[in-house]
Amino acid sequence: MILSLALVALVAVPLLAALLAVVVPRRGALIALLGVAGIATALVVLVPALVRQGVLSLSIGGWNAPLGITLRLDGLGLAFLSMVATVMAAVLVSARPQFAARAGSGETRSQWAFWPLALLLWSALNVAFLSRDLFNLYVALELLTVAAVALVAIEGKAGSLAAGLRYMMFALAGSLAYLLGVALLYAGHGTLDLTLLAAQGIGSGRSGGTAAADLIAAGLITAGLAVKTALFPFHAWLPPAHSGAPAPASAMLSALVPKASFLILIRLWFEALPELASPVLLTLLGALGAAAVLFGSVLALRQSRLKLIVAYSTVAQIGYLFLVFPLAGGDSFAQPWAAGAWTGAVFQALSHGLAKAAMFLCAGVWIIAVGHDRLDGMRGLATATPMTAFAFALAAVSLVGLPPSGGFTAKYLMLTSAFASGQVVWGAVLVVGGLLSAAYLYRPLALAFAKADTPTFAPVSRRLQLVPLLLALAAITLGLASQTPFSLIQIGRPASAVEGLE
Amino acid sequence: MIWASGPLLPLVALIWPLLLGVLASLPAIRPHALRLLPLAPLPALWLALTGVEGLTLAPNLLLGVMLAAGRPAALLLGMTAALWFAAALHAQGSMAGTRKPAVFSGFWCLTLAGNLGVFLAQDVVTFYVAFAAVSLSAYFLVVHEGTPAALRAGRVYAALAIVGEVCLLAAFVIGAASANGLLISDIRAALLSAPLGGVATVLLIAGFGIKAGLMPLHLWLPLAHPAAPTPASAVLSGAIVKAGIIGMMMFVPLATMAGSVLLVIGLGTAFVAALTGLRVRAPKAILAYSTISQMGLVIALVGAATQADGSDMAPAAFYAFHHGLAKGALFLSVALVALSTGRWRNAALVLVVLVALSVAGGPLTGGGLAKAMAKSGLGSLAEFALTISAATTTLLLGWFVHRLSASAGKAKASGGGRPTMLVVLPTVGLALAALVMPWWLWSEWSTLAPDYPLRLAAVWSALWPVVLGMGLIGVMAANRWPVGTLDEADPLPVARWLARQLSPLRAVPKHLARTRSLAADQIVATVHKGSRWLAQETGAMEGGFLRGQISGLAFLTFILLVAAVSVP
Amino acid sequence: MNAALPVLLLLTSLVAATATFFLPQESHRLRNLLNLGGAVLKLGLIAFMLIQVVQGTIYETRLEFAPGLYLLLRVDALSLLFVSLSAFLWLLTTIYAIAYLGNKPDLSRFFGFFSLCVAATTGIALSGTLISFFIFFELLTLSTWPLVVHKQDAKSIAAGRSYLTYALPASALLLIAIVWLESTVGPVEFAMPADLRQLDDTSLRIIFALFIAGLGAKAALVPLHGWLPAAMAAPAPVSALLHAVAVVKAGAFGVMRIVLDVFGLDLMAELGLALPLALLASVTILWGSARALQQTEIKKRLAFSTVSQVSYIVLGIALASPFAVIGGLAHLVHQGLMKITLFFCAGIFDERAGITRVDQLDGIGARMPWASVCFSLGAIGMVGLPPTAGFITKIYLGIGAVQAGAPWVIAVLAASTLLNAAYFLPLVYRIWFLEPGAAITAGDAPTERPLGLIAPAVITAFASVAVGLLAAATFSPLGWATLIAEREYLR
Amino acid sequence: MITSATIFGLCGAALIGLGLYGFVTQVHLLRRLLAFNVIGSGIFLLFGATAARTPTGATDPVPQALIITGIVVALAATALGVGLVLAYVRISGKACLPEDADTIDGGPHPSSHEDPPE
Repeated sequence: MILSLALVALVAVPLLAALLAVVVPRRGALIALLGVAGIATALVVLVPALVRQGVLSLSIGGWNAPLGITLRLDGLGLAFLSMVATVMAAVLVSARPQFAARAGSGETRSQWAFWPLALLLWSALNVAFLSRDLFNLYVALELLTVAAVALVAIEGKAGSLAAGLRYMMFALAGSLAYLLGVALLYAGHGTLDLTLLAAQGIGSGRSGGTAAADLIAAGLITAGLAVKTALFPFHAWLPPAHSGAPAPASAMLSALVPKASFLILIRLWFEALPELASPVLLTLLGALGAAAVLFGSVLALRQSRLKLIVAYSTVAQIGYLFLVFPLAGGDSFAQPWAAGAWTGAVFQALSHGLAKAAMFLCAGVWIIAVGHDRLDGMRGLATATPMTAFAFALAAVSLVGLPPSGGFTAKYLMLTSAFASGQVVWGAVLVVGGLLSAAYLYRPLALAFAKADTPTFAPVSRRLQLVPLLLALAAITLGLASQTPFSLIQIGRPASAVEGLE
Repeated sequence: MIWASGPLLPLVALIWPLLLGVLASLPAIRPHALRLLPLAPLPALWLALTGVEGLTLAPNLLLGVMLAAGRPAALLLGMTAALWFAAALHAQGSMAGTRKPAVFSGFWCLTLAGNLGVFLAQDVVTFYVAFAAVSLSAYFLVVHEGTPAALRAGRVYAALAIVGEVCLLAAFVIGAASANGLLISDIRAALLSAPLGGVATVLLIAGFGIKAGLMPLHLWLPLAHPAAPTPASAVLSGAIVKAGIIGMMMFVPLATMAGSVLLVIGLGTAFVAALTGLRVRAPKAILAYSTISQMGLVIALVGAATQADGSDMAPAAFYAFHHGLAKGALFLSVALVALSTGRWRNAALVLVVLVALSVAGGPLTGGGLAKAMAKSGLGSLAEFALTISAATTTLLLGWFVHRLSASAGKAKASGGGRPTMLVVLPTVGLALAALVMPWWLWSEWSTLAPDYPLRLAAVWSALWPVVLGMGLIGVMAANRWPVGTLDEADPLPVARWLARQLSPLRAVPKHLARTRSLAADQIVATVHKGSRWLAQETGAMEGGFLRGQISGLAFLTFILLVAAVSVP
Repeated sequence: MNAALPVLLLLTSLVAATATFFLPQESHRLRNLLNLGGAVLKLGLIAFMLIQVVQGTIYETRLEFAPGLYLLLRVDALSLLFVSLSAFLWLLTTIYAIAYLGNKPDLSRFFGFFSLCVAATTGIALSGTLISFFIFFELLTLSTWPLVVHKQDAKSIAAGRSYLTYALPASALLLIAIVWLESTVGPVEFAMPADLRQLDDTSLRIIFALFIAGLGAKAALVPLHGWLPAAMAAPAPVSALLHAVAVVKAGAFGVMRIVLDVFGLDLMAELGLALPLALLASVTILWGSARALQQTEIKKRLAFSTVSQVSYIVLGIALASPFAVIGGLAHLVHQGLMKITLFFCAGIFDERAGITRVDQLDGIGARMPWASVCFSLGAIGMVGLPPTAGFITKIYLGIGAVQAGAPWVIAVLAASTLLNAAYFLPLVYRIWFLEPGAAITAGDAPTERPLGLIAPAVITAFASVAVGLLAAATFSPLGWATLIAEREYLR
Repeated sequence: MITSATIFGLCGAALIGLGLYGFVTQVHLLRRLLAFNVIGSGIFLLFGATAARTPTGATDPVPQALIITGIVVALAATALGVGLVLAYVRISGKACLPEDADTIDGGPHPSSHEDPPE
């Protein structure tokens, strides 16, 4: 009973909080904190249960699939839920000074809208992690897109509105492709539940050949999700959108939003349609990932604004995630190294979330201190805001994949799989990408460390500085204490060797 | 943990000067540091006089120190200690009030310890350490005066000394590796059969040759001797060069070509140096050439002994023993003559002539005895050369006496021209020792009859070359000495020529600097360039991806691609 | 207890580092107490372990990360050699740094990263597996950067950039090598050599080359040495750290681990890898010396000298004969003692008299006698003159070269000695024999005080002579190196 | 035999094609939104057609439920889009994205990259 409640709470608490924040203006920050507390409680209840009982599921109102809505919590979902909760807590705490209504002054639109949108986004994310139904996932993705687009445009300036609109156009195209794919899939198989689809063995000999509709459907869904994940070459919307939003919003957008669609991709290809994943497809996805790594990194090197660097870094980091397909997908899923690659990709997603959020929050701190985020204004920031500089550096360590950090664990696992499976090319991409990210993250860091010509910075509260540091430390800790998350992720992992690499 | 075993005296003899050296650096003692110097060689002198049997071991020091006073080594050890003692006394008088007495004293002690160490060492590491100590610390004695000439001499000295050290180190490691041990006797034996034994032997001869003034490695001697303070010149010429001699005695493999080579080069050095010495004018520089010449003879004797079974180093040691005392006396007398006037000066010059005769091997002198003993072990040709060398030596030392008597005095007007006894006594003492000691030790060291030096044949064979030399002196004097045109600071045209030939090498570092950009730098530069180009291109592409048409087309292509490649 | 000790050893500097970060600039006493206390505590632990390890105890701690990814801390004789060196020099460098930096800005940051560096070095020394080694190796890279750029001026930033430009690609290569190796043979523990024969010869050779390239950047092997001379822009204590305590040493130590513990001397010989490595080391030795000769800045000259000297360690290992290995191992300590002395003194000259160039050294001996004496001792040690530590190394390497049948190495050693003499002895000559130039005017006679500045230099200078004089003693670096070699590699 | 479901499906496909063309070729933001809705309608039509294809011949209720949900979602997205377009037009005076501006008025437009955030 309590477990069901907790499971529902993961979705309901942020949703209700969002509604409450709409109804009760000027108390958004407080309500958001209550939401954080609620989710935290739910997670605390769920973790031991998951460890004890394995996968938890709940059919809401007793309606089973395909008609009812089923929430299903596995280790993978829990890992993402926890990461999102951590990042959201940090973001909401550090958004307070910027978006909390001040006494005596009227509430601006962005101050009013931020809290419900953030909470809505959270709710949508949680649904995406818990749901096993492709249509429910569509709804979650749409909700996510709407909230994210609104957050991008929340400042209401021409640049951010354009970025939001562009984002929306890309995302809508993706949604439609996804929906069309879902419709075709339903037409062919009469169900949209991932587990039931998997049971039909689409693409294997059992289902008696492969229908063209299935192929088109898979293509449509994958393409739709790729656009939403900002996989190269559909990434062009991401940098302006993520860099145009206010820093806390950017943190959410960059760290969390692409993860939802990526997770669905993972579930689709690894759980629902594993037999449809031909080697060429996996290579295609891997190649696009590799291109994203290289392209995003090189473009990040080119930028002269901090938030654009960080945003392009997201493009590159998302590329890493797609290397999981050639490394662990298809036939190789049963191989011993697949577990390493698969877990590595999940670690990459988790640590990227933490580190990227930390980075955007750092950028927020510096924007407060300097007034803008152009690199040439960054001189002397390390002396003025040492904690933030340290946080940025730690986050960079994780993004570059240096030990000891979650990024390193991820990279190590994937690299080992690459070598063990003889797919050295992907290993090279990982290594070169790491070096490139070191190069583009070095620039702001070195500038921050340089002596300031005119060291006049606006003061930034210690709390605002502490939050990104904690997030970055969490990314590091993910690497230091990776044993627990590692085993947690394996819970409910389908049909493959869990023992890891020897 | 055992720190030392066996007789302690050898260890004490080495450590004692070091302790005094440290003592000299204490602030309270610094101004009077010179007074400590005579004390430094006393334990070694005691050791040489009493003799100590057995091996001294200090297993924790260096790579395990082994000391013993072997037979020829003990003779040289005693000479060395006595010479250092006399020079130290002399320094009290001749160097009173000199600059930086503490530094001088400190390095004096260090040099002394090294000089004694080379005679006592039984393992190659201790030997090398001692050799380096005597070799390199002597630098500070050379440059003590701080004049440009002294500094220049010091530079040449240091450069050659370092090269010598490197040669020796290379030879020693080859030897130690071949012998699989550090004992000098083992190494000498092992070099005979080791694959690199020949290379090692050449390196040994070069390394020791530099120290012993073997031509053409002698360049430092004529520069360093005039530049150093007189007591330092005395020990340099009398004792320190013997470090090279003892090295050759102990290391050069027996019964090989090496002995013959040493014999030939040694004899050559003896004559060339004697004649070259005629071309310089400073008394101490002339003495330096004399030393080179005499060392050439000693090396020839060592070579002769090495050529055979090497058991009979006695003639070489005996000759070196006498030369050390006599040459020390000559150097010290340079200061004596300079410091005295009137009859004192004349008396001093007489003493100089006596010692010079001894060095030339005049009959009945100590040098004559040494030469007689030396001749006994040589083949007829070498014996003849040795005999003739007495004539050239006589000529060279005659030139020395001439220059010395012509040199201006430094004595103060008052005092009746009598120099301080601190200068007189050590000089006279050394001179007497040089003349007399060989008589005393004759029976112990020589295989010849005790009365051999007194026989007419012996006297005659010693006398005629000296007379011949004197005749030459007469001829030269009559022609107002048509020699002495060589600048002391530039001992050999060969050196100048060599320097000119090597001068392009000076440009090598500069050339290297120009080619600084190594592969890594190039790679970095190329990467930079490439990445800039890449950034431009990708930037242009990015603009395309933003457009709805292009990305829409890409989108559709992607859908179809996924569908197409999913076909199992 | 035995499992806790390695962790404790690591924590002494890690805790000091973490705590130091949070101290305000003004709390000098607490900061000094923390850092010095940590260093003393670490030395005490090491002294205890030294005795235990002689008796055959091995300390081991295992920290699991993920399957196939775990930290193994293991204290054996070789790790103690390195860790005792770095701990001893850490203490001295801390004392020196406290005096050197005085009340300059950003002290907490400096000492925090300084301790972190030492923690990383300790970790490198104690690492029992390749991946543990890599983790600490990277930690070292990262924690060194803030120290290199500590002055925050353009030159320092450029130096830091150059440092990372070399270090990060190198560590990428290292990671590739590790992963390549481990993906076939499983996790490699130093104490239990894996059977590398599961890989073919060509792969093994490539992996070895990757290892050497990865470690070579830290060990400043030519042509990967470019960062080291640039890094002299950092304050003197950092240079001491880079050159003697941590960074360069970590690279050389890594080469040791790879050659001795991962590949093993036999496999090296079978694959024909020893000769190329020895050649590389020789080229580095000569190139470093030749480049040092051209430098007019003291610290740059010292930096190139390090390039040359550290390769002695690699050379010794590559030659693989008993004496050479022992010489290489001992030189790890010897070079540290001598080079840190030189950098201490160069720092004093710079800080107290504003002397940075060679020609400004004229006559400084009379004014700064202690620093000059120490500098001279360090210099003659570097040349390899007896009875200093450098001499012992040269003897051992030379004998080892003949044993290994590579007598050409003797020529390399000889040439290097001559070059060393050519670029060090003129400095000594200037210090003692030339008249003071305009750089030091009579009015502001430079002082070598406070004691914290000069005492560490004196201690290391005399230590460098003492370890040469007492080389045959059991606990001398040479004695310890002999113990390691006999126990582990030359059975 | 052409059933009603087939006709529905073909119509849906036609709508999707039409909308897709508009979505890709049009740069005016409102037109794109409209194209989005056309595609959406096409998909819903197609989806509805699948309801008839159950083996038993009875109408499958699931697609209908999904279509209704989808329409609501599309409506919400459209509403947000229209709001954003309005706000954008009000501020910038243009109804197309900066990178597409030259396809309408031919002039170069500063890339959005360089816009300061504040």
